[in-house]
Amino acid sequence: MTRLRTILLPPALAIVFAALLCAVALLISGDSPITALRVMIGQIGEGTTAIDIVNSGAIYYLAALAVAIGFQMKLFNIGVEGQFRLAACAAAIVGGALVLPPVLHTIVIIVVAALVGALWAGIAAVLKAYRGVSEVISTIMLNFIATGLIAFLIRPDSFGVLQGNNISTNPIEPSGQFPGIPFGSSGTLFGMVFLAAALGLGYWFLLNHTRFGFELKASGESPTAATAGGVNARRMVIIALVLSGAVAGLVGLPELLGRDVAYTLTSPQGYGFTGIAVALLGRNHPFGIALGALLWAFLDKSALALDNVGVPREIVLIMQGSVVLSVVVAYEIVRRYELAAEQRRVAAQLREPAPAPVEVSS
Amino acid sequence: MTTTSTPLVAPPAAGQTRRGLPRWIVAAGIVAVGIGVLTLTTTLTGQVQLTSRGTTQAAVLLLLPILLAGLGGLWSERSGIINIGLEGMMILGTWGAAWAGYQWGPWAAVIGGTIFGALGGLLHAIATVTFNVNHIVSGVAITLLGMGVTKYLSTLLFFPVSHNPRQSPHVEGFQTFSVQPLADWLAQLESQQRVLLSDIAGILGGLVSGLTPLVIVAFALVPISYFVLWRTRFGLRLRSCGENPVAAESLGVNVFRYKYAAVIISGGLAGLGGAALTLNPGQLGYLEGQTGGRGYIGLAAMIFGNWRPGGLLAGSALFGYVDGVQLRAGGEAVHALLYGTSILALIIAVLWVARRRWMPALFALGAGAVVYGVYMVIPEVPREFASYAPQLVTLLVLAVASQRLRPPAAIGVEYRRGEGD
Amino acid sequence: MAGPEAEYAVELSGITKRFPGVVANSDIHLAVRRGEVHALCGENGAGKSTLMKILYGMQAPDEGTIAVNGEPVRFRSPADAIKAGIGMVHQHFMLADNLTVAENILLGAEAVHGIGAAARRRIAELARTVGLNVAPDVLVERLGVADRQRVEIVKVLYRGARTVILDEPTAVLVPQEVDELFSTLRAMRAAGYTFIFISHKLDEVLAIADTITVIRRGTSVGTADPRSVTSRSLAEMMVGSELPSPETRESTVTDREVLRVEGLDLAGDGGGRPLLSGVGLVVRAGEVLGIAGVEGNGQTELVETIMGMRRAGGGRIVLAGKDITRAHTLERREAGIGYVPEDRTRHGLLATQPLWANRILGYQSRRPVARGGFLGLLDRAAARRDTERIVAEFDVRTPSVDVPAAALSGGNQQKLVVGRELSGDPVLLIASHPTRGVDVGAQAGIWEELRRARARGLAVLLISADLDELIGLSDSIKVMLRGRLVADADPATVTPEELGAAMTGADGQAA
Amino acid sequence: ARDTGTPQPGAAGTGTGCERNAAPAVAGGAANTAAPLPNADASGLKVGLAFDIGGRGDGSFNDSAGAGLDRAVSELGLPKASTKELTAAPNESEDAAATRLRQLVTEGYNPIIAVGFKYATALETVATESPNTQFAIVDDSSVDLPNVTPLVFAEEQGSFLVGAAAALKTQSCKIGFVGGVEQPLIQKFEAGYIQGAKAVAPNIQVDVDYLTPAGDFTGFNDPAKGQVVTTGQLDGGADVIYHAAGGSGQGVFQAVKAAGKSAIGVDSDQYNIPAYTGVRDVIITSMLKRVDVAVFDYINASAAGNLQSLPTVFDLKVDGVGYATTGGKIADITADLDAYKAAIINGDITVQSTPSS
Ligand SMILES: Nc1ncnc2c1ncn2[C@@H]1O[C@H](COP(=O)(O)OP(=O)(O)OP(=O)(O)O)[C@@H](O)[C@H]1O
Ligand SMILES: Nc1ncnc2c1ncn2[C@@H]1O[C@H](COP(=O)(O)OP(=O)(O)OP(=O)(O)O)[C@@H](O)[C@H]1O
Ligand SMILES: [Mg+2]
Ligand SMILES: [Mg+2]
Repeated sequence: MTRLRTILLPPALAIVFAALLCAVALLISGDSPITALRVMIGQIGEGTTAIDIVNSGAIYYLAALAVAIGFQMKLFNIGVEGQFRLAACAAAIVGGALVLPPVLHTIVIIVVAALVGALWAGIAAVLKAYRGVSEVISTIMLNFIATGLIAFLIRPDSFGVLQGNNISTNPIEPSGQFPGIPFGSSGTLFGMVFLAAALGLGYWFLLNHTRFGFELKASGESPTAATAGGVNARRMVIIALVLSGAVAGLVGLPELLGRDVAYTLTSPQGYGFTGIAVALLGRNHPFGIALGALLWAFLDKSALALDNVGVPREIVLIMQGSVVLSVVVAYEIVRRYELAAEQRRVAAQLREPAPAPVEVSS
Repeated sequence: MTTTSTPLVAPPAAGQTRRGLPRWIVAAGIVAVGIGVLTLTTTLTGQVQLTSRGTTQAAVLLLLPILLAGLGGLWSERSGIINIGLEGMMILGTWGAAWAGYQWGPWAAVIGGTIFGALGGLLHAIATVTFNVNHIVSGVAITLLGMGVTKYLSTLLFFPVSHNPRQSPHVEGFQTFSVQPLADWLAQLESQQRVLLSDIAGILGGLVSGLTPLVIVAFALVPISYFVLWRTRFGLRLRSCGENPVAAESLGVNVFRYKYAAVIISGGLAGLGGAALTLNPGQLGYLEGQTGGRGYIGLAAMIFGNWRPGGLLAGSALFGYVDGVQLRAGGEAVHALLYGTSILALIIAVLWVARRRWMPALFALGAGAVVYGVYMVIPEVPREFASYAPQLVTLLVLAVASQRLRPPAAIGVEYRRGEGD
Repeated sequence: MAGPEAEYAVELSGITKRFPGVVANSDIHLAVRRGEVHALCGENGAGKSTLMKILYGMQAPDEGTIAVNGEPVRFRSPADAIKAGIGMVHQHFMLADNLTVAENILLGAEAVHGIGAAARRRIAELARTVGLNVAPDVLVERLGVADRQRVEIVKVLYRGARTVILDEPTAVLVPQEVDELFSTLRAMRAAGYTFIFISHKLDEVLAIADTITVIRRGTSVGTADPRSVTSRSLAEMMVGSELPSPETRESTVTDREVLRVEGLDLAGDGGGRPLLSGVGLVVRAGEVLGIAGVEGNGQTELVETIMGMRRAGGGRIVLAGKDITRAHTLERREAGIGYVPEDRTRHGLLATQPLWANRILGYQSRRPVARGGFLGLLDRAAARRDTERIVAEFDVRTPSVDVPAAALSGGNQQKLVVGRELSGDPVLLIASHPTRGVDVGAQAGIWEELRRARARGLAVLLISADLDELIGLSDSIKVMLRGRLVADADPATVTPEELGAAMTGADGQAA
Repeated sequence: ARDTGTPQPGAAGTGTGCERNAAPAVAGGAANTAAPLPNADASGLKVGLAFDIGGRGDGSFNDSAGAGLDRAVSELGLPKASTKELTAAPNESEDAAATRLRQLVTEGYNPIIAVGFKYATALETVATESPNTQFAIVDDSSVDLPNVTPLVFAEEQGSFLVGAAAALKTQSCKIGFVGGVEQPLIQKFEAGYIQGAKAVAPNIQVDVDYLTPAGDFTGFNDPAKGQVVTTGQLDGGADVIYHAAGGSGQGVFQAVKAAGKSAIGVDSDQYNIPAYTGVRDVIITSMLKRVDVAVFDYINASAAGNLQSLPTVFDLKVDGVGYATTGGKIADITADLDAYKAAIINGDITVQSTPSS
């Protein structure tokens, strides 16, 4: 029971705190926090919002998983952003060019995306393992370079097609798409939501029940102890980053295969950074990340609903930032509180029998 | 007791220092090699923009925010606190600078930017030092908050004046000035078209003309940071918190206070970097999104520089320079830089050989050959890649030079008072 | 530092300190006379370090009072304690590797003599008194343990401390160094300094102390006079059991070679002096081969090279007839090498992981804790069961196998590591300082297990700074100096002093 | 370096090297534009506007769209309360755009105007779902549905005219173009500008630079880069710089001002933008993209129930694009420019919409 409280209390406190903060900001700018809250809750029942939240949540979930895999080894993969965009672009190009039977087509696209993501992360991995280049720098740089590479790939004289004022890759035929579950006017749930959930399950299993997961955590916790225990640190760095990149490669697919069908200039960006925040919010735990991803998606969609009623939607950014910060602060406060309680408990226990110190002298 | 004996080697002199040249000679050597390579490249490829005064000036302009953000990172990380929130603090700085600058002029902007950045730093300190929040979590959160708060405040305060929620009203910048008569003399020398001499004159000329007080302040902050961090009691204590906070605490250092100070200064410097973005020539004030990831680049430059002010300067200069070249002269100049990079790789390979480190030497040589191959095969670097030449070059230099980086020992480690052993 | 001449330099009374789940100190009394060496004895986890941290202002007591020179004081931080003339040399070095010797000393005491020339003069002066012979600009990471110990003492003296706490200062020193330290202490005692001295080596305690206070399970059980107690009775006071001895009984050495090392070379970092050159040795089944050497002479590197954690520059390592020179660490472990590292927290344990997860470390590919297969499945239930076995067999004191390793006291952590490394029938055990910092009771347990395994035919390569242990357990001893094996010694005849002399190269061999 | 930034002899002389063609002689001189539809009564309409990133106040096409709406309010009797404006967020996904449009549909807005080609896909989805609602989309013509009206512009025609202006004004026979992001829309500006300049002075040099490649939208928000690129062009001898770089344009203006040369603004009459007051004396003209005209005309046509009357492209003929004369810096050449304008309208000159290289 205490355990449950320790886990659930902090996020609850944090959300309340963040909400209060935003309420103050809203009052200052002359808006009603009550309206804001009502609109935010109310949006779930409107239009396709509920489904959109789950869909976006799945995307954030994948991004956060990618980040979390690196984090397990204390590797900070800032490059999820570049990895996912490049992978989505490459997958769209390949998917649009191929003519294959249904399921196979989809699988090929998914594999291409994972491979490209892994490859892009692999550059950082090799530089880290063999040249000692910090993955923080290399992935930041690779994000930029990926943007250049994508621009090059979708130039109309490379693989791009002019679509009015936009540039797009060739659309993927229905055989390559990942069918979703239509909910009529409430929207269509991406089929890849289930793939994301399955990956989460796989991540959990890998981490807790396999040698690989053990070695990953061990290297993250203490590289020296892991080495002494026969873990090949260099290999782990490479595998962890490459695996992280492969998962990152999938981040763009739910939208690509479930809705957009092609990669365009205006394809969304920024999921990599959201992934970092969500992974941290979910404490790198597969279940925690899922909650974090949904919360994040909910807040994101709230921006639309708030804008619709004229409440400044910057509130959502402030809310996201303060939720991330206050969740962790709340965990710390609860931890300290329980520590103190424990100490009081021990003290109380000990006061009762009052052990008499033995007097020995020689 | 029997003794099997192998002759004994002479005992090592206790505490012999690592052999090697003084740091400043190494630095001077690096600068000399850099200029040499550039001159050679300019001469052989005819890309005059590589060493023109305008390019240096552009480099200075572009490196300024990066340098300041990097200095911010340096202060914070030297005290053991990772600061991935530099971007957020920088955003706060751009806003604060515009807000103060709009009302009271450029110096107020400098102060306003610094204060706003420092507020971000304070938040980071509260989270990481007082509440032991994971440093990266806090940094990410602060970046989000920075974006949210500035948007909110802009709508609230700038919109009524500028009629644009994403932009401040016009903020007056500093007047630029040149160091005379040096600047004119160098300009004249540059125009004489003499190999080497004109190139050096071009590079130096850019450093002494078109200056603003902010440039002077930023460059001065490099030696000042070095002096304060490495030569004063405050700096010693601050660094000790990043190396071994428990030891520092056991010697009566108030670790909390120093970490707080460091992170607040860090935020202030990042904020100053933001102010540079608002005040630099070419800016009219605050513009949403104008930091464009420069905080992260600053962090990278600091790591590139091995957590030292000189190295950081080198990292941001490299970045600013290549960015300046690509923006001013485009794909052809970047193409010429490829040539320069392959020469550099060759030099690095020779250095490794001299140290009898065969693997890195081979690697450098290989990398050099690949780059040279690319140079020969393509006539011009496509614009898509030329735009990211600074990032490519940074990555390449790191991969080839493969420095052994040494972060502060206790960086990122949670620290709780009285829990050490 | 003239104060009113009270009888007691420091006096702690009724100190109580609780940690979550443990009471580290409960109503402790300690009175230290001015100008004496006051020893504090007690088994692992008895609460000695905690008490000292309280005296030094690093932790606040839950209850109790402290008086310095008869004046009641309240320390909020070490700064307060330092002001009151108290200094502490910690059990674990409190040095920043990446700062220079001078910076480490000056840190926090910049006000004393500034940070310029005056400070350097003072450091040089103090360095002479404690025999510290290194340039002040050297990074601390380049110093050996003995010098680090000296830097720690200089740090304390530089601050003008008159009462100095020494928490297990001798754990890493060889006898000669201990003697040097003791003569320094005696000289300083004569000059009016007061010392509180903590050690698990009772003969040392008897040799240096003027008064002994014994702590058991967090309470002070009394004081003893070193002139009238024996180490045996002192040990009984501490743990209520007999003092163990590391004596080996009859030899079990066979002629079956288990480990053969030939001409092992290891280059130094950045092309410096080689760390190992031409090291060759043989360990047979049932044999304990001891390696004696002052720390920093290559023992660590030798062990890590044999374990595959460092890549040998030349030479051969053969395990039971199989060349393993190029094998990875895990392959070596799978071939039957057990490894008790010298630093359990760095190399032996995952601090925040539960005990059962720590059982898996190094065995992640083998039964009983792993099922293997393509996915490399682990068997958590089996790991838990086997950890429970170790806890029972090796008397690891822990509430359960689910607590994180960090929650165990040092001695219990060590027992867990030894138990783990003796699981799965290894053919060779490499044990570095297997009982370092472990109290007498636990020490006896570990020795007993080593002997039993040896009797079953285990080959043991033993590295230890505790020469009694080395002599007592080994069947033969080799001395290591500057990366070479320079001498052989017969444990039946050699004395710790002779061995110590050979280790420092002071037996006429050295240049 | 061996180049000091000052134009070198031989490269381009001061005016002398620039041979200029005479302006085309067109009957009627100034162009005769199409007759506008008479104002209809829009009091019964509920108009929704979905802005692109930046929204109102961006000093660019969002603002311009807003101005069109405002004009409809004041001239067509459209009640202010019957209008609604929503704004896109940076980097948002398609479903956000769709949700925004749906919100407007749900609340009964009809017609709904989406500003920016990024709405294309979302609009296609929502317009299919709601066949009874009328939609218009600015800058895109790829959605082919009966209830969607494209509002696209001949940016290349307007750019042609300012290119001609630049060629007429240059002293060094070298001019510059600074694009924010290298994407098709901005390339239209480039293409027209170059063609216009060459029409006036066939041997003119045009220095073309983009701040970032396609997909990296920071190029529209990075004045620092705009300044550096422009300074580079000015150092290379260019003396009239045309930008299509959004917010980065302020860097362009600053650089031009520091060098005492001339600049050409884009989209709206940037001479009049409050934030640019300090630099406006270098802005000789701006290429006008009359999103306001398109939006107003669209609302007017909707009110009149006569959407067929709208042009397929808002070009010079319908005053959908043009150039600004505020500040009087090009008063001396307006006759020439109008001649070119007439020639384009007549079809004597066809302007390319993609750069030839
Ligand atoms: N920071 C802490 N948090 C929780 N428990 C602690 C802490 N410090 C000490 N303890 C507990 O207090 C008890 C006393 O520890 P202490 O370090 O004082 O023992 P010790 O006598 O120094 O042992 P050793 O001889 O092994 O050094 C132990 O049970 C230990 O687990
Ligand atoms: N944060 C903590 N939480 C729980 N226990 C702790 C913590 N920090 C220290 N301890 C405990 O405090 C005790 C004292 O630590 P210390 O490292 O001094 O152990 P020790 O028994 O003295 O070991 P050694 O003799 O090897 O130094 C240990 O038992 C350790 O487990
Ligand atoms: Mg150019
Ligand atoms: Mg202790």
